[in-house]
Amino acid sequence: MKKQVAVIGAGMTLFRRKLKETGKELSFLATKMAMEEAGIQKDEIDMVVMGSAPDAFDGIHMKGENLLDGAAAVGKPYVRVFNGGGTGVFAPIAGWWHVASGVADVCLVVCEEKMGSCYPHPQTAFRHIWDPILDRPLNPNLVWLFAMEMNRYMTVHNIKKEDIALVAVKNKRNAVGHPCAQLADPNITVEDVLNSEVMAWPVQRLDISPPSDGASALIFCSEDVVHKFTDDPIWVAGVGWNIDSTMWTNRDLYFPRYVANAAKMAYKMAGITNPPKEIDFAEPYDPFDYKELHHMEGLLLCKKGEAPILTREGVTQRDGDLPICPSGGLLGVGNPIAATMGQKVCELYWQLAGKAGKRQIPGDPRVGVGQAWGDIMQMATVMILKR
Amino acid sequence: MSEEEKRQFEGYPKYAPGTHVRDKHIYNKEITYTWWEPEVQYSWSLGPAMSRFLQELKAGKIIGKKCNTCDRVIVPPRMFCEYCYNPTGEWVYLKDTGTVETFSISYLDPDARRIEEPILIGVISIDGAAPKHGFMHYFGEMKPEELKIGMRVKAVWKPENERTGSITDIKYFRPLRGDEE
Amino acid sequence: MSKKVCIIGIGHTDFNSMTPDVEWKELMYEACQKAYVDAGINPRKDVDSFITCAEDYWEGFSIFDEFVPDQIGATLRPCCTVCGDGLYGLGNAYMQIKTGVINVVSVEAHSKVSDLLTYGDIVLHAFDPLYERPISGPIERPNYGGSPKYSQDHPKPLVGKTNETERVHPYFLAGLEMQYYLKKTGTTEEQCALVAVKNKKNAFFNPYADYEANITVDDVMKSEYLFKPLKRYDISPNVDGAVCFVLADEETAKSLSDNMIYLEGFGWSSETPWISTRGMDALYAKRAAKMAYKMAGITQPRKEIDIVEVDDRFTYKELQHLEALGLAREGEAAKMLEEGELNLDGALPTNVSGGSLGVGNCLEATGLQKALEIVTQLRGHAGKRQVTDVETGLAQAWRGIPSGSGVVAIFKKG
Amino acid sequence: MTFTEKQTDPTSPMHWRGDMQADYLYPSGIAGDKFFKHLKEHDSFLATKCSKCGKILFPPRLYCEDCFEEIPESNWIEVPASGTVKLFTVATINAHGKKLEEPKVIGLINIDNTDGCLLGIIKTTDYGKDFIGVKVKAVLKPQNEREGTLKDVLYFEEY
Repeated sequence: MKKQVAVIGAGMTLFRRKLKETGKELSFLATKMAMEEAGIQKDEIDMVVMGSAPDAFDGIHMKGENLLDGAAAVGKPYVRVFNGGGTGVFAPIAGWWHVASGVADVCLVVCEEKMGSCYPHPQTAFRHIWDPILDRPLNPNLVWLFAMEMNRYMTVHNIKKEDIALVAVKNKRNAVGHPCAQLADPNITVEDVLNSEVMAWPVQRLDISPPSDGASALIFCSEDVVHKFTDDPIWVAGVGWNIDSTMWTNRDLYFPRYVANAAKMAYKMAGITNPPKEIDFAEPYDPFDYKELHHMEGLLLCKKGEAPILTREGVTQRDGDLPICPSGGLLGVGNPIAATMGQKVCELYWQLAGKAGKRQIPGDPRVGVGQAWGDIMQMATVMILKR
Repeated sequence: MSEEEKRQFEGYPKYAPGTHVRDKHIYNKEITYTWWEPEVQYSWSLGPAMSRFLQELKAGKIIGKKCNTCDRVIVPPRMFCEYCYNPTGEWVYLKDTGTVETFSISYLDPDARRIEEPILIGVISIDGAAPKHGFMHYFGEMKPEELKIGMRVKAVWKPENERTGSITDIKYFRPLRGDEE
Repeated sequence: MSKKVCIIGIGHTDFNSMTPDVEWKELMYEACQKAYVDAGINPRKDVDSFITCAEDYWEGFSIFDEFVPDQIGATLRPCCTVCGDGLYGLGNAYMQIKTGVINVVSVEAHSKVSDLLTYGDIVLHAFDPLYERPISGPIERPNYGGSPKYSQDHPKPLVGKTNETERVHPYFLAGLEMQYYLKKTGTTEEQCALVAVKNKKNAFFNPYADYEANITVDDVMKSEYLFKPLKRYDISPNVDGAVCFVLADEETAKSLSDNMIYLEGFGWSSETPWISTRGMDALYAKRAAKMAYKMAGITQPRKEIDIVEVDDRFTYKELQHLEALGLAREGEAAKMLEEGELNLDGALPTNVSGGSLGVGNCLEATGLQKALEIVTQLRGHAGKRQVTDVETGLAQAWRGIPSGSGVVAIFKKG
Repeated sequence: MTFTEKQTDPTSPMHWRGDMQADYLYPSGIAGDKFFKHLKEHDSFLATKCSKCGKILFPPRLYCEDCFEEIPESNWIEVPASGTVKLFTVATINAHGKKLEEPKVIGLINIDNTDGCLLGIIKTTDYGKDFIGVKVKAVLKPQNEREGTLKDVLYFEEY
């Protein structure tokens, strides 16, 4: 009944604050790259899934419809899914169920984001993510949310900012080998992060990933046809997604319980009982440096409050025991919301296939987990790939 | 992108398509673009729970609603309990005091522009409601360094004739003095 | 592909031109609670996955997905937004169940269009910004680097000076398409008017419909041209409402009910978004139907399908869609309509619920409203408007101006 | 009833005004930039030809949406700023549903020598006329006033 699903190609564009290409053209460039890697033509693709976060960035209502010709979807079944920031991993999950259900043999997943269209700043669109009655009258800034969550997390576990800054340093250095990276920096230090300007304490400039334009693409196929494309497929082992209550002021923010729920769903599907042992590397969502730690704990890769210690000990470095964000993550490569599928899922595929070049994890990684997170600190999406 | 450029990277992604533009390219009209300012205006109807909540704020009171199944007193109030999936029951007046659950000191305005005087902002759990239940608001009458998680605070209301039925009918929360507990 | 997918619960609110007494959350809660009661399940324990079908600008939030879980019972459970018509949600629920990982799925779609003050401008915002949108009228040129600062106390003036007279309503696109359809098939404006007359009459027997009316072809013909040849009564007016469906695999469904309705097939398809190169033959419906018929094993749709609900947000769309679905030959739909074949007691009862013209245009809930009618009919619960001997029904929806995407779902009685 | 209480006092329900206002700057893209820069300097349009299916796409694209092949530099062609009206409608209301001062005739115009169309205003006062098949040409802004957007095309008129 359930078909096994393999990844056969991936692609992504440059990530930059502003790109000249339209959203359609970006989608085309990423899609074309994935199709080249998979060695596939448009008419061999059965269905297309688009992942794109708020319409308010691109400034096009029903932007899924507008983007579809760039995603090779003309004349095809095409649907857009949306989970706020979680879209980057959720779109491939939707792609997975298109294939696993047996409805499609080959499914293309395209994620696109064009945050640079929104003026004066992408933050302007973020103003409208808040509750219009309870929050918007206070003229909030998006960074407040994360600052408040970070503060809670730091206070409950008594974590020092230095330990959190290590994440930004690691990821921006990891991104050096990534051709698409926006903020790669081989020489960045903890002091740089701690001395960068305070935006909303405890969040500082270098704690944050930048808004970006970009697109990424991924091609899934079912076990029935995978032999046509590759002899050494990378399989989807498990997926999970979960949402918490809208009322974020009614819950304790120190631990992302929704991430734990999503992770448990994915681990159960993948037959993983001891995540820290069985998982070789992870790409948790890192729009802010503390989020990587928060999400490691949510993904049950370590105990609550233990992630900063692992980071300090170097366990999460690319050559450590549990490499985290070997791509450079959002902090290093950029954060075009949905298009971060490029770091969170495409990277898993490239690492497992041994194709990651300078970013390749030493050893022989066999199982990787990618995760994204979205909405008002409430949505988690998890995907596990294995060789 | 030329074949040569494509080959410059090891591994995948093999190349990085896209054309970076900067603000100066736009100022100098080196690239063409179209401006648009959409008209997107709303008037959300509020329903019984939010209408009552705002009307009570206008009267200088904070009101919650109780779920009879899980016994939570929910604030901000709603018509249903998201955990039990039942309609909520009676209305409960709450105190205008509470505890700081978390906070931030912001140097940014809503459009990400820098401001000099920081805004003190945080989540306050309201006394009388279920644990950790509250809402976001400003803090005042304190220095940034005095603000701590776990601090006891009290609402400072706008004068009655300036209240409009809005979350901003509370000006901010100030430190609770010892004799007010 | 062994598991079959069943509809185990349906719920909906009344459809009203405005709903000032409830907020969007309460509207959604009502539809969902009714569906869960109908299915006899507890959403907090029994539903494995939740889907909402919504678009941000219809709601007024940059990320509407945030404001969904509580009222549909999805707190701390798998939940997602599908940006499309409610029938897209059904399709994704179907696929989730077919993977075998998930057994019960709730699909919700709603319209709170009365919260929108600038509906026309929001639809216009869906047009391509470079080549299509500028046609509608002047572009305001804000100061570079300037930023709108509007608040509750200082709302932006609703109607700018230039907009008052200049910016064209985006429904002009339907005017163009209607002209194409009339020319191509030889259908007349009077025949299109008859669609409005029929559907608004059907709506009298549908207690939740909001735009029932006793009008004649003459009334429609006398209504003013808004986008010639499209007239005021050719256009479905907007309405608020919510619909929720609960789907399950056959095994679970059997344990809950005897009155089984199967989701036998569905298909969806998109045409190019470029108006400049898109055909106007509703190819999206044609392709979607082909896929759905194949999945449901239907080879002779005209014989095998007993009742249909097609998208009729504009009168000509009902006829165009019937032809695209293969239920009428090109240019034949109007004749079938005149001969009464599309009436409640005809050979192919169409939009018995009143359709969008009679119930109202409920944005992304349009498809689910249509599916709702099919399931009610197949269950035999349609009361005065019950069609006799129905076994197989088809619901179809289009994503509306300016898209070229649509979806078809086929339901069968167990 | 799904709730234990409802609003019964017609003066009690509240409404909350808000918006999703922001300004948008849409770069014309790779193909669009070429098109609009050309339009700034010339009184003609550009189109692109797909090498695979041979279709002449208008407005010009970076890629053919059907074949999904990138369109090479050499396949850009200049086409006249004129065409034939494929479809038209007479719009009488504005986006807020109010009457326009003057009705507007909006045409879908098949641009000469291409397989694509452009939406355009047809300048006329004869609102009863059937424009289908009528040849029209674009009236552009004076060259020094052009900005590189579609608004450089003022309207189409019969010729």
